[in-house]
Amino acid sequence: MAILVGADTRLVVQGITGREGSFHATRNRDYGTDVVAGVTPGKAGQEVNGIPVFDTVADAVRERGANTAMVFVPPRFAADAIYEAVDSGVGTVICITEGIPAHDMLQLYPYVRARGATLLGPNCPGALSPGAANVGIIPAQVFGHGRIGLVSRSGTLTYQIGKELADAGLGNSTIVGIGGDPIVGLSFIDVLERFEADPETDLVVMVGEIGGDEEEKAAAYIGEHMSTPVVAYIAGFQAPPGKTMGHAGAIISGSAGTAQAKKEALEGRGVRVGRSPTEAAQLAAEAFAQLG
Amino acid sequence: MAILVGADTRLVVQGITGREGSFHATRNRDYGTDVVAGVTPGKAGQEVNGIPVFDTVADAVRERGANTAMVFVPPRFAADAIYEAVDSGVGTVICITEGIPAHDMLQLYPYVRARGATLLGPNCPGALSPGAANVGIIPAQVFGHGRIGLVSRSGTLTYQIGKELADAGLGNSTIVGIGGDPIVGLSFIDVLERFEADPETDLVVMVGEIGGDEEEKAAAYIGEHMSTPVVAYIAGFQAPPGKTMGHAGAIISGSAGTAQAKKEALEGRGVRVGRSPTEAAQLAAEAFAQLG
Amino acid sequence: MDLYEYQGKQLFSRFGIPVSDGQVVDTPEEAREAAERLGAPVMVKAQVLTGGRGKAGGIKGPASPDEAEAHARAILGMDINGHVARRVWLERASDIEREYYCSITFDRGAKKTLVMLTTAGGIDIEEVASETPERIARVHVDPLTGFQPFHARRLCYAAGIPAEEMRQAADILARAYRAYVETDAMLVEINPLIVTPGGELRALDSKYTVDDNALYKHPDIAAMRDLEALDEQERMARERGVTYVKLDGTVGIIGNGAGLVMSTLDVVAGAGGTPANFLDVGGGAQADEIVTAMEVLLSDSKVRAVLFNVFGGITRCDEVARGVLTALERLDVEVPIVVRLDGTNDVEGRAILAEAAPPNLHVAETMLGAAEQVVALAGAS
Amino acid sequence: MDLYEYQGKQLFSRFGIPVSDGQVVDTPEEAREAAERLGAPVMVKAQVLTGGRGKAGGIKGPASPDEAEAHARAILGMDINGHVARRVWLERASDIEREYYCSITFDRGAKKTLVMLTTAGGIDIEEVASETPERIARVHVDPLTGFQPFHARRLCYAAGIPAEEMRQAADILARAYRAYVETDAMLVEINPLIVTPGGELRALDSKYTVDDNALYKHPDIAAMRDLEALDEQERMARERGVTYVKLDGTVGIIGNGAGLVMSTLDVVAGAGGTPANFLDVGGGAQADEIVTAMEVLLSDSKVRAVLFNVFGGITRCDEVARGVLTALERLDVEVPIVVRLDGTNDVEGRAILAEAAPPNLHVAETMLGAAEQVVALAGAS
Repeated sequence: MAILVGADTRLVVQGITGREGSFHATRNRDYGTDVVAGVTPGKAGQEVNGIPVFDTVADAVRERGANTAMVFVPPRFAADAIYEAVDSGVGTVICITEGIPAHDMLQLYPYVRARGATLLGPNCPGALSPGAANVGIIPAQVFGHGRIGLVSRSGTLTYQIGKELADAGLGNSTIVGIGGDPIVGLSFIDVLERFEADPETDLVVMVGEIGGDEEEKAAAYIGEHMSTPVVAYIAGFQAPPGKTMGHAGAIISGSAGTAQAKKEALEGRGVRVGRSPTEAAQLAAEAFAQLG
Repeated sequence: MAILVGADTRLVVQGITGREGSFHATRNRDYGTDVVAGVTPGKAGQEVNGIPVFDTVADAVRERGANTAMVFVPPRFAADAIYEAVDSGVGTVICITEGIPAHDMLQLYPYVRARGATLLGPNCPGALSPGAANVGIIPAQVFGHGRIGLVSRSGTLTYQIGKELADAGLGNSTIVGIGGDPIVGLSFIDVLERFEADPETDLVVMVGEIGGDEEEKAAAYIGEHMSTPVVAYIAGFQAPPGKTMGHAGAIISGSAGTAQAKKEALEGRGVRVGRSPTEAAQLAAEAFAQLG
Repeated sequence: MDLYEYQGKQLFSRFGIPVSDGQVVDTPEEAREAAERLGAPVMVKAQVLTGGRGKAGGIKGPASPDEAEAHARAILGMDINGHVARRVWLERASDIEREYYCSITFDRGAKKTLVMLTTAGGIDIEEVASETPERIARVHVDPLTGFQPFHARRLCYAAGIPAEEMRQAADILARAYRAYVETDAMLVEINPLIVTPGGELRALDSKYTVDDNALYKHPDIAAMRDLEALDEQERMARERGVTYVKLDGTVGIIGNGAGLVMSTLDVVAGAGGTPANFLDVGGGAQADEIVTAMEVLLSDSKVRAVLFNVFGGITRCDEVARGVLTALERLDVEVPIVVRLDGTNDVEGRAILAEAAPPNLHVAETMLGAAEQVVALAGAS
Repeated sequence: MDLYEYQGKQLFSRFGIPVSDGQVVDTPEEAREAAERLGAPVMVKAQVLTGGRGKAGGIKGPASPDEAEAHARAILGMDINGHVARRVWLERASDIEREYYCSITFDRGAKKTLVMLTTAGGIDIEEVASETPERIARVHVDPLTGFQPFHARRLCYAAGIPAEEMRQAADILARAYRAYVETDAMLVEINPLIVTPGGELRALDSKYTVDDNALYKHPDIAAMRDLEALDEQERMARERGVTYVKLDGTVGIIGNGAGLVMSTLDVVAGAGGTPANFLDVGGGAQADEIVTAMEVLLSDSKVRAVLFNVFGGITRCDEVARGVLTALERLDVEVPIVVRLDGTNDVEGRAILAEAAPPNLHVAETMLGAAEQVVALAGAS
């Protein structure tokens, strides 16, 4: 069953008539995802490579039973698109759009939570359950089906790790890119929790990077709540110092947010951390082999 | 156990150092309510007739275990007071203050709901469980302990009906005034639901008045969900036509909102409706007698 | 607080909702000047806080400046459903292709804002609502989201707004919602929202109600209050913070709390009397308000007896008793007064009345008994 | 986008947060004039987007007009932690009784706004945070409630703000929150928030970061962007929408996506190389951006070899391949280039490169292999 997306996903693509929207909607459909509808206001009745287009998400839900939405609209209209999807009863919203103002998300998130919906992203590559469904821009050909869950803040780095795993002969249950924006829907912990509960996931690879304290929090969560083994990779040991966010950032996290600090937090909870994507994949292969 | 307020109520009074706040806090305490604290910013350390005053509700919760708040602050500050109470973890907020802008309440209500708190009012007389606790301005001497639940939109009319019941030899489990503002916390249905579940309530008297369609909705609820018998009284047969709210009001409710329409809706669900408070009390007495 | 059409349209303009160019005047001469300034045929519209102006002859035009002056002369002073037209609004006459309707108000039951839109606007909107309610598109707006573009789209598609008008309609809805929130409105209603032959949408009328409780945030709107339009007693009552509505009977009624006062009217009617008014002194009334209330009530010469029905919660009966006695003294009251006090400090209140015991004051034990007594006194006097 | 102190203070003033009277200038002569106009001893403060100005000698005063001119001359052009001071801010010097600290920013983990306040403000704030964190009062603000007066009271009581300063402190917090929301700020920080001997609270410095993604809503703030302060390559990169940060090594690195580029730096370092830069062309890069990226990167003469590491998702490898070839042609590139392409349209991309096969272009199979190859080439060249 994997997590977030799978065989029961019925996808509506918001912004389907745009260049990227139509390209990736078609690509997701061609992969095998059940892309049941697209939405672009004013274009109801059209088709995009055979996918019917509606004016509103509510219509797509009513006419086509959509239960998952992928948001591909420009950043200024993305918050509205997410509100519309959630208000229309869509349970899972995956927002690919990059460049959404953080205050829009700050305002939006409690609504998503209050309605019991799941939001992945924004500014994320989406989620892929190999062999079942691909929702987003993850290049699916890289990934094979298997029993390793993969979660990452970074898009392209996700693909890199996925490829390294594939090269090491390992496949994935689901690959989830949570996005690196200041306010995102699912966090590392939310996804780890789902992998922990997923019978098709035997091992998790977590891919973090410098900044914030999400990896530190995830380390604590892994230590306290997970029986599924986790292997990690952290990017940014050589990175130039990023935005400091005044003193406030450091005060909030109580952490330097450095790659080294994250690595130590994870290792302190028994999580092995690779020094390169290649090494992380090797560690995963070793851990997977030990599962018997 | 009655509903909303009772022996386990630990009350904090917000605005306790004001004229009305101190009068009614003391009166509630003297009735037997466990008034554990008052709050007036800047007056921590003072006492009001022996009730300790704190700067914040959070302090009152931490120091004195308050679980119910009564709001007596002026209307401009009332929304803030309710936010503060809910944010501080108080489970039940009873807002007596009259004159709060409706948009303040409209904004506030989803927060109360999201936090799982219960709000009674604003612009309501509060709730009284005779013999156990009185929170608000209901003149308790009128009401005796018994097994009849009483719920009303109107303050003084509540007292009138309560007195008529007492004159007819009947006592109350709890008397609840929900207030007549455009946006209130508990509605008729919410209170009816609590009475239905309350083992100490055998009969409910519901007191409505012209305007809106709350009584009509309550009638449908009673017909579909209640086994506890209900008797009603509706005020306003002679009332001058009220504010019409343009055409929108009539369109929303799909009802004339007249006393006659409400009476018919209730009678259509088998609820007997008295033509005066006195008759309503007589009907209640008859119904109560039939319970055996 | 209900606003006049012209005041509502001033707020529409402030929030960018298109309205016709116009001017409010209060003399026929000014009406001519305004029509000249507007430089086109104008409509002349009575400004009254009630519906049915058109049928009552309160809307005339299109008119030339001469005609506008004549129409204004006919309309000014006209009584429309009990409301006297003291001002007229003149605006450029519009060519009307279609009439839509939109409104924003509270849905009390849902505890949310409700926005409605239909292409079947105009004077028959209530008929549309009762006979073909499906023609009225509705969306509830969660305060968590506010009014988002998708709400506007959903309304427009559901109402069947033509594609070429969608942008205008969505814009007007968004602006009306902003007006509603930022002015603490209880109601913003545009009926009709017209479409001109050129395809332009414009608000041809306004119904605008602002929350009295929020007027302190909006001194500019509070200043729109037109106290002169109320009759003498209503104005006096409003100034002292009591709610008074005149009716046609002979039994004056004062009480505390709208529910109890309404119930008192019903019980008086049930006892065979005719209520002269609705008068609510509100919660926590002090002696001063009681005196004002009595003064307002007694300015109606038809009143033959007065029923004072108070059940004290936040109101204290001793205060009320003192107020009644003061009123009797100051106002030289001759009609009989029946007083019924219960609730907070009722024992003290009744003791105060018993001690003073003015000859025309009768203390009743119960509400029903008080009603029967006052009806008898009104009939007998 | 980080704002300079003087820009943050302009926004503070707009939202009614008290600041000292002052002026920004960019020559010593103007500094004298400004000091004269301000008519009191002034502070002369380097305007740079970095901390530690005071220790670096970038803050001088109190100064007379003569001294202000001399200080400005000393400061203008000064290098402070790699940032050149091109402007100075002059403001009336303040008497300081106490130094507080307040800030408003996102708490990513909680997905809420966090407001912090402490009476232990000043330059040692991070020390306070790590050693006595309980001295810093914090409240999370739910977007559902916004910043309410009770939040301000709770912060003030928890921080131990004296009673007589509470109203000012609460007011500044509320205004700072409004500024934060209405300007789409990521951070509003006042440190120190001083108390004068007269008991007045005032913002003596500002740290203000506005969300780049929201600048389209705030053209006035977007116009504050100071492109001249960036060095040549950084400016060129920003204008073309690519992210470039210069480092000290010899291996130029280009990739798509911050995570992958960071990882590439790490892997190059792990292979014994030294990264010359961080350069992210972002998602969906077209051939044009690739050319710009290469141009920016090659303007650094220390670069001896370039690693192109692209994993296509929304980016298409065929576009990247075309961009690389165009860049090689147009820019007359002499250093060796190692290209590694994977993901969307990678087969097409590799085919395009294989067909053109320029002599200094090397195609690698894996990221690790590419890193090892580029390090070898950088060392050898």
